[in-house]
Amino acid sequence: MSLGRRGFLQFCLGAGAGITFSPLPWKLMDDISIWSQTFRGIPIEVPVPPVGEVNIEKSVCTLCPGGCGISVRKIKNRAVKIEGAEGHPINDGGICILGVAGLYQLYGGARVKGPLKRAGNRGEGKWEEISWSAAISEISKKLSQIRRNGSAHTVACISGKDRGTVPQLFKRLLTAYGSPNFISMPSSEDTERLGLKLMQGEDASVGYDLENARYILSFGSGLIDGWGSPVRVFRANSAWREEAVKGLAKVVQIEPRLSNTAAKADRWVPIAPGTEAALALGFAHVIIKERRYNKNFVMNHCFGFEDWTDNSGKVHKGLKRMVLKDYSPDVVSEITGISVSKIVALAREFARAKRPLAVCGRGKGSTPEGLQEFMAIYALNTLVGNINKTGGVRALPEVRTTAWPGVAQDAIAKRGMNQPRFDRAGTKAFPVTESLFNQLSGLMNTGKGAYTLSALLVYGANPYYTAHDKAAVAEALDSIPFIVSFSSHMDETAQHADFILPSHTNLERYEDVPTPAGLNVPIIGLSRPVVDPEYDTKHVGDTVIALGKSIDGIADSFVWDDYESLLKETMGGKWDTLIGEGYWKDAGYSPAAWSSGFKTPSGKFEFFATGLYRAGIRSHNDNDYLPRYKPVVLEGDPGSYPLVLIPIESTRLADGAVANPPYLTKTVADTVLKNNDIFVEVNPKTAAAYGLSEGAVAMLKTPTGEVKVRTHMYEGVRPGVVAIPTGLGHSAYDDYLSGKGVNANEVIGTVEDPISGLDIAWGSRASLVGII
Amino acid sequence: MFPFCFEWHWDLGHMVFHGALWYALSILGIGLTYAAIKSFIDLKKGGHH
Amino acid sequence: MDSALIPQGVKRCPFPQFALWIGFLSIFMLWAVVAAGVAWIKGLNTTNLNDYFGFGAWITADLAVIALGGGAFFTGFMRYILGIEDFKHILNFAVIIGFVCYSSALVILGLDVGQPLRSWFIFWHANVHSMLTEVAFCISCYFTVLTIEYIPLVLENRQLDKIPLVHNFSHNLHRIMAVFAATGAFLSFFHQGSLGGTVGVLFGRPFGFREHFAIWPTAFFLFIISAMACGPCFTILVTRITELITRKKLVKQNVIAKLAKVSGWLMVAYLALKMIDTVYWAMVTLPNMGVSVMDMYPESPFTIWILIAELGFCGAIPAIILITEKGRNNNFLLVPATILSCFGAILNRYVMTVQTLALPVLPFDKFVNYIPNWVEWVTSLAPFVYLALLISLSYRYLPVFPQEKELNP
Amino acid sequence: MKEEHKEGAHGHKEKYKYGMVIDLDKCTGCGACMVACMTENNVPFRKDESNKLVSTAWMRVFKATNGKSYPDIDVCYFPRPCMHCEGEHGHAPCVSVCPATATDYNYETGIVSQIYTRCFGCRYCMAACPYHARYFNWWDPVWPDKMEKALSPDVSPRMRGVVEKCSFCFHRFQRARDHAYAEGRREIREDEYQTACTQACPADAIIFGDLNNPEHKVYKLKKSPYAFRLLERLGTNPKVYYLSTRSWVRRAGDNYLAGERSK
Repeated sequence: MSLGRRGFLQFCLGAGAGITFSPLPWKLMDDISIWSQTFRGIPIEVPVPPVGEVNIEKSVCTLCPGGCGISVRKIKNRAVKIEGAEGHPINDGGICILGVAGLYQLYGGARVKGPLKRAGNRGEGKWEEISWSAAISEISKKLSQIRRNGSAHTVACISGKDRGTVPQLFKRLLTAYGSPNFISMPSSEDTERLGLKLMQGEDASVGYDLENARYILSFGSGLIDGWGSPVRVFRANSAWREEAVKGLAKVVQIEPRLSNTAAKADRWVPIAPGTEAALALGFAHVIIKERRYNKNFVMNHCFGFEDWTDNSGKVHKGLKRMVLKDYSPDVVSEITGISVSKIVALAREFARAKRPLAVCGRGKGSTPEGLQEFMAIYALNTLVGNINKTGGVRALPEVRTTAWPGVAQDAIAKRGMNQPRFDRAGTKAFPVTESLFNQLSGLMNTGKGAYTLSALLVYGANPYYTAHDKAAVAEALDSIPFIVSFSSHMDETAQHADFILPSHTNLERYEDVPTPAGLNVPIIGLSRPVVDPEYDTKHVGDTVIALGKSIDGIADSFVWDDYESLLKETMGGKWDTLIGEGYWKDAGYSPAAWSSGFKTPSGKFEFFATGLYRAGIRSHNDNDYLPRYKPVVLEGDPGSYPLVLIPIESTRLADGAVANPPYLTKTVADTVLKNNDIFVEVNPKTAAAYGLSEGAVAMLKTPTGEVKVRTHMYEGVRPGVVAIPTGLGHSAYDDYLSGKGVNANEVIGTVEDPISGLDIAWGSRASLVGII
Repeated sequence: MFPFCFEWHWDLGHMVFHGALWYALSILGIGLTYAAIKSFIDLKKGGHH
Repeated sequence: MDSALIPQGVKRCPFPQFALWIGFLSIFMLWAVVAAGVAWIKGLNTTNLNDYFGFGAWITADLAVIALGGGAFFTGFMRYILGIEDFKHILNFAVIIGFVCYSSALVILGLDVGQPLRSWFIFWHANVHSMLTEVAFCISCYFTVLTIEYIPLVLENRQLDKIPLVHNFSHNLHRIMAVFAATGAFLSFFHQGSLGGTVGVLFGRPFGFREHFAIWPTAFFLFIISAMACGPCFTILVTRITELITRKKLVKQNVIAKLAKVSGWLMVAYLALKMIDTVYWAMVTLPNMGVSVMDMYPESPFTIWILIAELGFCGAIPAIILITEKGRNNNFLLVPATILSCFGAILNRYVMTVQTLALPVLPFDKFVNYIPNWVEWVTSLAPFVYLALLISLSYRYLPVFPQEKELNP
Repeated sequence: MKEEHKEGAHGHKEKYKYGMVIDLDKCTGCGACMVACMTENNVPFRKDESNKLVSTAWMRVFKATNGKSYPDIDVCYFPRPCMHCEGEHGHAPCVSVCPATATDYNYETGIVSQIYTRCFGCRYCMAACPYHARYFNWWDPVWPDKMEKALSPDVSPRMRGVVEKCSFCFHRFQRARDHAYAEGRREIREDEYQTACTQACPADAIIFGDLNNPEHKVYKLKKSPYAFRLLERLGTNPKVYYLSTRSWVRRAGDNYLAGERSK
């Protein structure tokens, strides 16, 4: 056979075409494909989540006090997704970043898996597992002994909040035991409640009718950075944006840094840090001078606007005289760094606007503002007459629930309760304040306290992390010989405890959720167990009842079988609604009329807080009773600390007692956290002045402490200001959380409000020195 | 690549591409087979170049 | 020691010296194998690649070695299809270079994918619209061709050739080599082009995108021509290096000069077309996308100088040397010219991959640079060591250079 | 209009064309959409996610500034899901380049899919996507403690070495379609199929629906004078629209030559 080159070529052409169109190669490869894709049955080693019956369970999120309704998607008994509950009056289907990441609190790391007793030194991390019954009996034995020794009042409780059945149960425990020292962690709500008590005579929270307001003057409130009930405010903000397009709404944000709220506002007013009260009074000056205030309301329903004469015939200064004298736009401009024309223009806009609203509480509202500052900002609402009006402010009463039987106090309890509070709240020093956590460290570390604390119960709070001047707080708390933590997670405080009695997480338990801060209607939510407890934990309410029953002499005050029956009894007729809807809303609520709305002795709204006088605060200066700007004197001299440090509060970093789940940390920009370095924001001008470039490593020094940071240049920060993110720098929990950045509370100290005694430190003096 | 894969949709591109591909592959295969067979035949014949 | 394996009539260095040299090269290869192992076992997190730079050193290396290996197909094309007989004296060598380049490219591609075990999905679930599919098919096919072209040379080893069947097989392959060469050339034109196409079709990336001519972006054609131009340059360069190391003349100057001339004129053509392409891209394509040409060269290292370096220093200068008779016949001009030309090709491939990805497209996105880490460097440079290794072995044991005996009597 | 849509539904054209409208005036940059997406789609997290170049976020919120200095600076957030580009006739930048057909344009829904078990990780699609919407699994996913319990069976977790991206929660579409069919309906209602980010967004800034259906909110919103899309000029034809009343924000959505007028 002879095959020439040409012949061969022809053969190839033909055969190639033939094979191309035959099914042979195709079929062979298909077989290999199928074999390889099902190799070992599954594609590589990745978990295959089991399927199962789908269940949706409704509950209320308690990761923040926002009170949002959630619906949890479950596959059999696994919770796989948290979503916002449709139709819930607070969030209607929306959910915040922390809530949606909530499963990490349940399934993630750092859960305390059962009762623990400290084995090594404090904070060493050595624990001994112990049974619930043994733990309860050991703790109650210890507490009984303290009680027997006549030191019942030296036992304190730090609680994250003071409203709701669980904090009240702790309070009851102390009352029956004989200690007045129930201390709740501070927030701007403390000042606001105090202000309302003085100006309107009511024990109530300020309700802001944000949904209906159309001109929002925010004095540094991080309206969309986590202030109030976050989702609710987001929704209000969206409504404003819709109205703003039509020219019907306007938001003005007064803040030294261009926060998200400032960026989304229609106008950003970059004010000198801490001078908000001066600006508010500057606005008041313009409004009063130009007679733009609501004459009907101010003349007929307010007290202390004009000068007044007391029973002894002494003439007292009214708001009008003080404001007109002390807060002319020139003066205010000098203080705040805002131009006179802008002050005048904004004041006029506010007074002219349909449904104006002034909002206060800096950032998320985790630090209280000064009492007089609150009064100054709140006075703007009064001047335009939006108290108890649509789109205005109102004193929001607590939802009424069935009262508990009275506490059966024995002699020891009575004696203990007669002792002054350790934190001096309600004593002569600070007669109007209920609780002063910030006083603890000063009194304890200097030994100036009326007595020494011998035991501490901590629930829903993480003071070792969240308190200003962290080091001083740690030193103070460490000196308490006996600490019991009820935390579900191994947080910084639990780390320093002697016993940990772990509670169920929010998805494993019942709890009532009181009206969140700032809401405009009274509401109560019900948090429900969505899944069975993952670990050997217990409902904190049951733990407290168990303690109450086993501490000598106080069992009579704890008659309930368990927390669930207590809650059911407390909610009374609302229980069925709570179970059905997940919340109970006071549908009939409407703010009181002006004529009957004020419970002050004068029956009017009081610009001049006579309540302070009655409480025993004596001053010859009438200004001490009026809304006023009194500069907060930050520690440290401007020579060594030329800059001002302010915190950056963001929704993406949970900075309270609930730590940031890794999902959130993942969303944080690399200009906030890079590897384990935290970035502080400075204006490029400031950076240039201190020889710092983008990303430069520097020491941030304040009178409270010093930390290593990196600098991020941001045009949105006022020159001369350094801004530090909060919510980082945990030393407890798991590897996903700890060691990332620094805790801003290490460098922010405390500043005491002269009247309330609350810590009102909105920042600190600071210096920033580059490290080469 | 093939109609029995899911999300398949026919395209003129398939014809052109696969035509050219299998054409080239076939030529290579046939060429090699030819050279191999021919070598055996030559060996049988005892021819040595 | 191994003299029985060495082709007759040529002189080779003593075995110990050779062994030492091979050992030296093997150490580096071993290092590369370790690097590859790290990437394969631990995954691509061991590299500096990231979501912004899905393509990095490896794709640059792939494109570069394929361009440099273009000498094989083009020399074969000229020898078998155009019938320029002179080139048969360098063809064997060009095939070895091509074989190394293409096998390296395949290995590097195997490294570069996240699931190497699924690499064959590219054939199985092939998307015929993807340039990468075309590349994968053509490269694998053409690698087969190169193997077929390399086999006869291996079989010509003195000892192997003694076996009648082997002898016959290599003889028969030789006889029909034109068919393979033609197929190879056909495949090569496509995949060289498709490699340009991979970047040219990215209409989301203004820097890389080029207008289409027929169904291909202009980069398709430019890559073919540039591979045809720089491939022979690399062949010449490696020949000269081999000659330097062996201290022997291995290929006659007229062959080299002819190859250089062809390469030079192709470079001229390439540069002309590339200029037109660049101007059109700058004046029409980019403005339509809302970007100016200077936006494409924002900051170091991607300034306008990189373009000047590619087209001027590494383009025009070698082209001028190669097209002038004096230039290509003077080793002191020829060798630098080939180096510049090869470097130009590598630079072009680097720019087309890395710069394309480095430039942010979203106005609020940021510029990110990328520097390969050791795993990438070692594996990307390994082809050159591998080339030295295979040339050393082939040169010693195979009759690679037909003119060697004549030139070194 | 209504008729046209119906005709389209039975013809060869796409039945649905799902898309999104994101109101940047309302978006607060809170990041809830990012986490909602991660928890819905089994996206893992690592101990250190601060290297954003290897951090997977199907929905990523970009921060843009107007480039001015204090106090004129302004900031806007751009939530960026996958744009599900239609390109010309479904030739999205990524779909046409994928060598293994591991990503596909679904003509029934207009959704660009990603088949994880078919992807072999060449990352060509990532090079093609100007939005950086595609992410590579540089590591095998690890869920600490009991976090594996929180995995949804609706979305398969991805293995190392493959590319993933936003799917417009395609499993939710399937669920809605099955539900509708079970009730004997051919059409899916607007509220039946919503993505996880849309559902979560506390500011209601994300609106999702069928861009071809005049009864869906997105249909009207996309025609707003404030509407724009990202990098429209490249011809990617994305299905995610943005709204902003701020002109600098609209200009930041695309590239423009100096002096050129923006949309």
